[in-house]
Amino acid sequence: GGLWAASGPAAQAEEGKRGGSLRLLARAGGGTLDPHINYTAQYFQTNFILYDGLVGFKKANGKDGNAIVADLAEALPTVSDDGKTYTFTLRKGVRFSNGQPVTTGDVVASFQRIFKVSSPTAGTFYNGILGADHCLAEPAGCTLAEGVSADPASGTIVIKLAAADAEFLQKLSLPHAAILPADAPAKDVGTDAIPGTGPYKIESYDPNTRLRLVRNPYFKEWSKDAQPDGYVDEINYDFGLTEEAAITAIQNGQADWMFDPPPPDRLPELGTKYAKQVHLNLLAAMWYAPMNVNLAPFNDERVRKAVNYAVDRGALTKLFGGANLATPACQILPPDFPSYEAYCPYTQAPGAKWSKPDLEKAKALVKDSGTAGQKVTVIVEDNAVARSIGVYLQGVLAQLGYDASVKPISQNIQFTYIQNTANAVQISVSQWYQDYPAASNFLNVLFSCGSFHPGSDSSINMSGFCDKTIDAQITEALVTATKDPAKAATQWTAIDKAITDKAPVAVLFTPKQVTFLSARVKGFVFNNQTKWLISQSWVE
Amino acid sequence: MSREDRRVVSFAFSTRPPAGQPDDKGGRAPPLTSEPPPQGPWAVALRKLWRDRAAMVALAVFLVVCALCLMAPLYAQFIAGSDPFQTNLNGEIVVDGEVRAVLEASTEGLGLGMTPIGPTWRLGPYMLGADNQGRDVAARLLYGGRDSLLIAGSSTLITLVLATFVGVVAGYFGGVVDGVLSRFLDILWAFPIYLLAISLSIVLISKGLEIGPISITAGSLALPITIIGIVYVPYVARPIRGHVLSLMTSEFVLAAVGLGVPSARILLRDILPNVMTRVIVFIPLMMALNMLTESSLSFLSIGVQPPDASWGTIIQDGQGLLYSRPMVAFAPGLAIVLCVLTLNIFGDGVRDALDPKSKLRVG
Amino acid sequence: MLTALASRFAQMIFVLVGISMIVFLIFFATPGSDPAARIAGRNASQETLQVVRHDFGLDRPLPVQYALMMKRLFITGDLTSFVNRGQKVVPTVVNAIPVTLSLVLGAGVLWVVGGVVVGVLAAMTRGRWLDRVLMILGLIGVSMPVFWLGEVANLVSQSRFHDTFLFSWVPALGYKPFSEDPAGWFKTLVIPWFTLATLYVGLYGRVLRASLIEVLQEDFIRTARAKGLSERRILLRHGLRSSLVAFVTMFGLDFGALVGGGALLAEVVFGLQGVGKVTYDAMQNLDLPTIMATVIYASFFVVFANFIVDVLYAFLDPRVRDAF
Amino acid sequence: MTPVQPLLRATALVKTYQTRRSPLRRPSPPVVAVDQVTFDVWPGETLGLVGESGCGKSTLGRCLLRLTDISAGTLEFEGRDITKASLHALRPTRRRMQMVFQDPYASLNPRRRVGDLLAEPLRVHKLGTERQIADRVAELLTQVDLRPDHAQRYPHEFSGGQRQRIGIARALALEPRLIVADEPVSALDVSVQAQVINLMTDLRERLGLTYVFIAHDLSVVRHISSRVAVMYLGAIVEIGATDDIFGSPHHPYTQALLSAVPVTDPDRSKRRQRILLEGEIPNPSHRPSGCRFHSRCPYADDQCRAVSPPLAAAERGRLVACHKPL
Amino acid sequence: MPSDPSLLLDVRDLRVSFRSERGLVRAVDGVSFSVGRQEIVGLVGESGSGKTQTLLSLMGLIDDPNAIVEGEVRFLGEDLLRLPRKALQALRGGKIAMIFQDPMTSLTPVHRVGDQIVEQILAHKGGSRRAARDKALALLEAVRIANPTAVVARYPHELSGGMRQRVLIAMALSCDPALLLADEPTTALDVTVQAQILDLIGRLRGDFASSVILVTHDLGVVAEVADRVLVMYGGRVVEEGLMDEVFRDPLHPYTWGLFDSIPPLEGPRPRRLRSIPGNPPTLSSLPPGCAFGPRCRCRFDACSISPPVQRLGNRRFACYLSASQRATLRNAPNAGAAAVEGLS
Ligand SMILES: Nc1ncnc2c1ncn2[C@@H]1O[C@H](COP(=O)(O)OP(=O)(O)OP(=O)(O)O)[C@@H](O)[C@H]1O
Ligand SMILES: Nc1ncnc2c1ncn2[C@@H]1O[C@H](COP(=O)(O)OP(=O)(O)OP(=O)(O)O)[C@@H](O)[C@H]1O
Ligand SMILES: [Mg+2]
Ligand SMILES: [Mg+2]
Repeated sequence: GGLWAASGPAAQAEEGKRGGSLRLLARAGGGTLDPHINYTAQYFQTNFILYDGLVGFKKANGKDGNAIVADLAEALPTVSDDGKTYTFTLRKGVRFSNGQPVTTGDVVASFQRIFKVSSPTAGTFYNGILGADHCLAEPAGCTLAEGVSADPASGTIVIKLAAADAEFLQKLSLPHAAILPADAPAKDVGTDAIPGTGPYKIESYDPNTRLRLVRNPYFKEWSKDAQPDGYVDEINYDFGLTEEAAITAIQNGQADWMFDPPPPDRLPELGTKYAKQVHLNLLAAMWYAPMNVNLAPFNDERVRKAVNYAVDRGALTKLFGGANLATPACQILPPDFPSYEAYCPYTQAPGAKWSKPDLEKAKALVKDSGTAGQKVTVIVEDNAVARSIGVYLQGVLAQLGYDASVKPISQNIQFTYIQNTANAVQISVSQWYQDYPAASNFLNVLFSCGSFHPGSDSSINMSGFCDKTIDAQITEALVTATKDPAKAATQWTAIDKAITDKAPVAVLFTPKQVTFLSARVKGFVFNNQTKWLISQSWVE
Repeated sequence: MSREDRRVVSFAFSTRPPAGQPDDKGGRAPPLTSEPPPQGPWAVALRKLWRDRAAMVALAVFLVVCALCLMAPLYAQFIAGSDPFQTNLNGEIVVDGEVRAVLEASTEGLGLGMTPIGPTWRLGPYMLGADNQGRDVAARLLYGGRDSLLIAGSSTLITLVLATFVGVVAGYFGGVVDGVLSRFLDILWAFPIYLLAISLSIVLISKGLEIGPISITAGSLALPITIIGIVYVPYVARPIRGHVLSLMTSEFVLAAVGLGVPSARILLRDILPNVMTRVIVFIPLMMALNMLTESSLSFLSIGVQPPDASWGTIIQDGQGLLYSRPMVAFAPGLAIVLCVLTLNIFGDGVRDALDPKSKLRVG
Repeated sequence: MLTALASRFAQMIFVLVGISMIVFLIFFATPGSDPAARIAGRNASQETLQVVRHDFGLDRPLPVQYALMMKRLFITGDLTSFVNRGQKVVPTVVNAIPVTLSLVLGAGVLWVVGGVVVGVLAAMTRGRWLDRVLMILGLIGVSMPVFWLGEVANLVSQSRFHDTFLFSWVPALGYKPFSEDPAGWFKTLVIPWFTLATLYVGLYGRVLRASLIEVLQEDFIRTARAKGLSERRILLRHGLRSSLVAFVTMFGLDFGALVGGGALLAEVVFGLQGVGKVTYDAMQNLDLPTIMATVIYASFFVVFANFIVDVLYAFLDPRVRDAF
Repeated sequence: MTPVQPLLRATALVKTYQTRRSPLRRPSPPVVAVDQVTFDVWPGETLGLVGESGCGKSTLGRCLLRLTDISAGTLEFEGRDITKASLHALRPTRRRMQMVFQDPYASLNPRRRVGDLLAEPLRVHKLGTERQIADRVAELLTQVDLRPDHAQRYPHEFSGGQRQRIGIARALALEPRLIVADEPVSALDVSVQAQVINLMTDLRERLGLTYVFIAHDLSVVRHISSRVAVMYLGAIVEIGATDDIFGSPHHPYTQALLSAVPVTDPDRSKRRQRILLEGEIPNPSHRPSGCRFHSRCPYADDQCRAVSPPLAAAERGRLVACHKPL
Repeated sequence: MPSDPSLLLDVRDLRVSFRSERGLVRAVDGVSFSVGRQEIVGLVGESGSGKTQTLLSLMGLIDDPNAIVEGEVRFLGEDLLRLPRKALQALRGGKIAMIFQDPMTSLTPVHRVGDQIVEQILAHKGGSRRAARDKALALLEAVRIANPTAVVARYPHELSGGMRQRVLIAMALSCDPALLLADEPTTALDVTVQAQILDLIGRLRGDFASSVILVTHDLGVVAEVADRVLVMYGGRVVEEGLMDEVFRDPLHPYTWGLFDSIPPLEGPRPRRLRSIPGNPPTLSSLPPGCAFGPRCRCRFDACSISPPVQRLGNRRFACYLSASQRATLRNAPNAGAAAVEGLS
């Protein structure tokens, strides 16, 4: 009910006011500015208004934002029947922020550049392009000669894939496929900005203090859906303040927004005194506890299930800020996501919804497995929420009879640390946020045999879960999707359930995004991809 | 060169312990015939310390705090609202006949966030309120104090043992040994203390420590103890080395050499006992310093690891509740202030009694 | 003088090399510190990982890596961060220095003035209640964890009493460069200054008091009295002037340590992006190049402060001056 | 006349101190604390060693007992060369030569009981069982006019004179032949000083000791010594029988030294022709060229400024380092 | 007794005591003496006998809060002990100056010696810095410092002990004091230098018309320069008289002991010295009666009650012994002392 009140469409109906500036806050800078490389939620958000791909997610509120619209291409591409050839026509008259017009040459160069700079997703999202394997092996000499070709005269670009890919357009909509000037350096530009096509451009950047965006003087709105013009003239993104300090600053009107989630103790205050400035949005994400299926005691499915049964997800939402900020979840796919169908086997009354933990069953399972008394260490990120979840899990494991301990590790390291089998992590707490709205982005990415790389710091399948049957189902669903999306959707639903049943992880809850804006910011648009759409807010 | 002989004598007179009343045998007995029983330097120092009222009060307060914390397992369950290390997210208590959740959900407005119950201010459950996991802050304070005190004490022990060893060896053997050790100390010295502690912590906390037979698992309490113990070694070793150097040129060591006493024996019988006074003076001051360091490291979350808790980690927990339940961070902070304060006052007393000339600095 | 400088310099180099090696080794002993995966980004393919590793020279032998890193840090000066790619670490540290300096200088002025006032007052009223009160207050200041005091100060000035006239002037946390906004610079730093100084006022007051009392027992003070000088003159010109030697020495070392990153806790609590904070962030990220730069900078400062102190010492104490 | 062997023979002894090289200090020239000192100590005699502060008396004393390393020259004790003997090899010799220190406060370890201090040498040299050692300690204490029960006390419970007695007792513990006493009485009050001097005289007679008695007080030296050596800036400038030296000093420095001593007899003090030396002892690291005394010598001439006079025999048993002895 | 106007200083029944844990420590216990114009009075006694405290109390320089100073100190008719602080301050370093035992530590190490002299001149006489500096140079010349212009710019540590003592003396003389208090000015110096300083002090009387109280433990030093001698023991004056008389015929057994303890520099050498047995007293546990009693070889029962001060012409001494007893005991062998000496 009241949950969505603050972000109703009414806000959009108002006429926005141009001018002014925004002061945004984050605890730290987000790393490199290179849109082909940066893979942080923080800079994805700004890169969406700095850069454009051939296609893009619709810059619209809520679920509408999952739609793909033509961006630098005049229209959505024509796709060959076998689903392997995509033909785009480049929009004319678009210029980069340095004044250069966008040409087909830029497009081709940009695709090559993805590989030349070793974009993190080059090998996972764009490896389907013909010739990509070559580029991956030898980035410097990447040409993608067969994969990407352009006709400057007609402005057409043809992309050929090795196999049909139902999610290819979504992948192209991400900032990693942004179109950059052909003369952009073929290496990570780090703190030097690359000109883009969005309504803003980067004026200056120091990862320790500030990222400053100003209007792109060459920007002319070509599609309100794909890249609407921004309202404010400049955006100052300041780094270094703690969350507490940032909240206070926003409350006192000294700043407009903060990237990091507000600290839990400030939430009651935000929910009451500042309710008008707070926006809550469901995220396509999950908090979960990967359990290493190759290490004792979690190599025993009963133990993993026991953990799932024993975890009081209701209590966990309290650690996250209460029932209005998180919803208990048992399954992999988040609510409102493609192929989602409520499913919860790990509760007192198994069914669609989680109600209560079933400690008896859990204890029975552990007893069955005969693993009680073993040592278990929970690896968590070192921040307040994750630490408290870790401590909670440790308590649960102790209740189940294990000799449990928690080990918080610096936030920035934990994510790679828990992936590497060399570190022998038994159980950890992690989160997964969608890259783009497709079931495979959870199920395939996190649980396929292909994403398990023993001994590597990049092995996103943290559980080391590799089930031949399920892997086959995933492959099949991926293929089906290219021909029969509806059927594929049901297949994904089944896979979701199957993986949930195998319990390689304990899904804990689905978080909500709290956006806290200063009183003077108007016009809130929340897009699933970009989160708060900065360009669509104005200041009074 | 000055001849200070006269001064020396008059100085000695003014510091001499009282000679007894002269023997009454005809009033002709020379002084020192019925002296008080022999008074060792330790006894003299102890008596001096005993007479230092401020130091004794401070010691008493500190011991009371220690006792309260160390004996927590004996009585804490009677006044605690929860197990200090077990989350109590769904707990409830009765306050003024009213049942209240330990973690109260906000019901107004958007209904965001949970607020742990605040201090009840009466001897019993949740005297100081709960933390964000619903645990009784008072109980955590008592149990956390155990770790804080343990760390402060043990790391002081490590520092002093290592520093005494290094300082004495460097000072006594001199030459190459001194050169190597001193250079090593120089490096540690120039390493900003927190940076060193943080560097060590980051490695050790994720990996544990394994040197030969010593093996400390990651997350163990022994890690912060070791780290804090190590980083302050130069601060103590340097003055001790200086002290040994000056003792080495003292006449009584020369006298021992002249008597043909072997070096090992001189080191053990003549140098060490004299160094010990300074080492002892360091104890309370180092404990105070280490307690502060522990809290800082824990605050930076590289000290004590959950579920263990120390006052520093409780402050860190409380940091997230600073605006709604400041008591969670306040109480352990005050506990630290109290302990460090009393230790410092007591340390001053010990110094005055044992080694007034050593210019040690607290903090 | 020249040889003295040269040997100091040699000592400094030795210490810096030692420290950089320790940091380097610590880093590579740390699990989960393979920067390649974090540089490459979430869910990067193995090929990408390999390429990144090669690009950053992480597949070379450790001594080579160390030498390269030192070369890029000291000779070419183009060493870049592992985390914020492209961020040159040297300018990063250089940019953070004014923040730390502002914080420490202001606090230093406060605590030196405060320490002198407290120390002199206490020494003058030795044994009386003012002395006791000052000493206890000083000790309490020394006994407070600086981060805790900072948190409390923030709570009071930013939230609880922000709307009262007392603290309504307090700006949001964070640093404002002096060159851009002198008033803002001052306002943002006032509370951090006081917080940091609280710790040291007590310390310096106590040290000064002890040293003054000791000096006041000296023969030359008796001479000064016998000369018929006023008590104030004796205290300030003969007593304080002689005690100042220890005071200045201590100040130099503390100042060096603080500027060299010791103010880390205060910087973290007050959101000041100074050297300490940069270091702390880098440590959290295991950003070796930045850690390397800040730690070397910091130890350089400590060693340098030692040197300055020796020079100052000689300047203040004529007995040492001759040694030059 | 049977040739008696000297107990101790120092030949051209040199001791230089290299001033510590600190990073901030410019290296200063080494201090020659003892410079080419040659003399013998004969069994049973008391050799007094006088000189102004800093002239190297203590350093020479320590060299004689090999408490510091000797830079050059040779040192023979009972005919054996011990110049370079290792500390270990020296240990048996240590039993026969001992030292009494100047500062009765610094020379006793404040943390050990007197009995323990006295027993230490006995234990180290394994001289008897614990019982025997205890008896010997009591005996030693009695020997120096202290009570056996004083063994239980700590040094700080004694007055300066008593401590000096303890120091003497410790030196006696090993029944040495030679005792080097480094200003054993200068830290004491006159009245106590006399007691200790008496004690040392008594012991010498009772135990047949040989003393090297260092002092700066000429009247004390005259009282106790049979021979006197006068030191100036690290070197012996005059050496001879006590009565000869005090009766007719040959070296201008000895003469000035003697004339400077204030005497308690007001008549004599008024009669006396005082020789007031100009200036003060030069810094031993910047010794004047030529005769080391020329900068203060009332009789100095060009020869004195240029050539250093050797310590040469002036008359029987008398050596003087002066170009024109008085 | 009205104070004699020809006297510069008249001290009556001066007492300095310190409150301590062990009761009152009487460091100076009823000391009376006077100093005439241009007179040099020597004050001798062993360590701890109260010499320094006597001097300090004259100038109000005892700053121990536990100290109690009683009695009467008339200086040119004014009672110094009752003088207001300001007036006393003006007097110190002005009419009365003092020099201390240890020249090495008595100068402020961080100021140039010239400035330290100038400071005193300015504090008392005012005037320009330049004039004060000239005066300082003149003073240094007067105390026979070879190169005053160079020396004023030096720091104390650059001067030798003798030079420093000269600087201190120059400083003390800078305001033409009528009375100079010298507390063991030569103890820390070598004999040759001591001779120079004593020579200098002896001249003060003529050159500066000052009186001097010279504190020392060395009878020889007194013999060199003093007109009158006071011998202190255990906080009291045990004997007083003209120097010649006291040295020729000491009256108090303690004074005898002092003389006997010093080995002679001429004449036959005695095999043993006739020393005073026992140790100097601890002030906090003085025996009742005569403080010297326990160490005295002539002690008899009456000594347990404080002896009265006897007068013999100009001389005073505190002892029961009659003239005849003194005559027999003075040179008798250590009669009653044997028992005492061994027991010290
Ligand atoms: N350890 C040392 N290092 C450097 N110089 C030294 C050392 N010990 C003594 N000296 C110097 O050697 C010289 C002789 O010193 P020594 O102590 O032997 O003199 P002394 O005659 O015993 O003097 P005093 O009468 O003061 O005891 C002095 O100039 C002294 O400064
Ligand atoms: N502040 C004090 N508190 C207690 N007792 C003191 C204090 N100052 C001095 N005394 C005592 O007063 C006595 C006299 O001391 P004073 O300094 O006058 O002796 P002195 O004759 O000058 O001796 P010295 O020859 O050693 O200088 C000493 O026994 C000393 O212990
Ligand atoms: Mg000596
Ligand atoms: Mg005195």
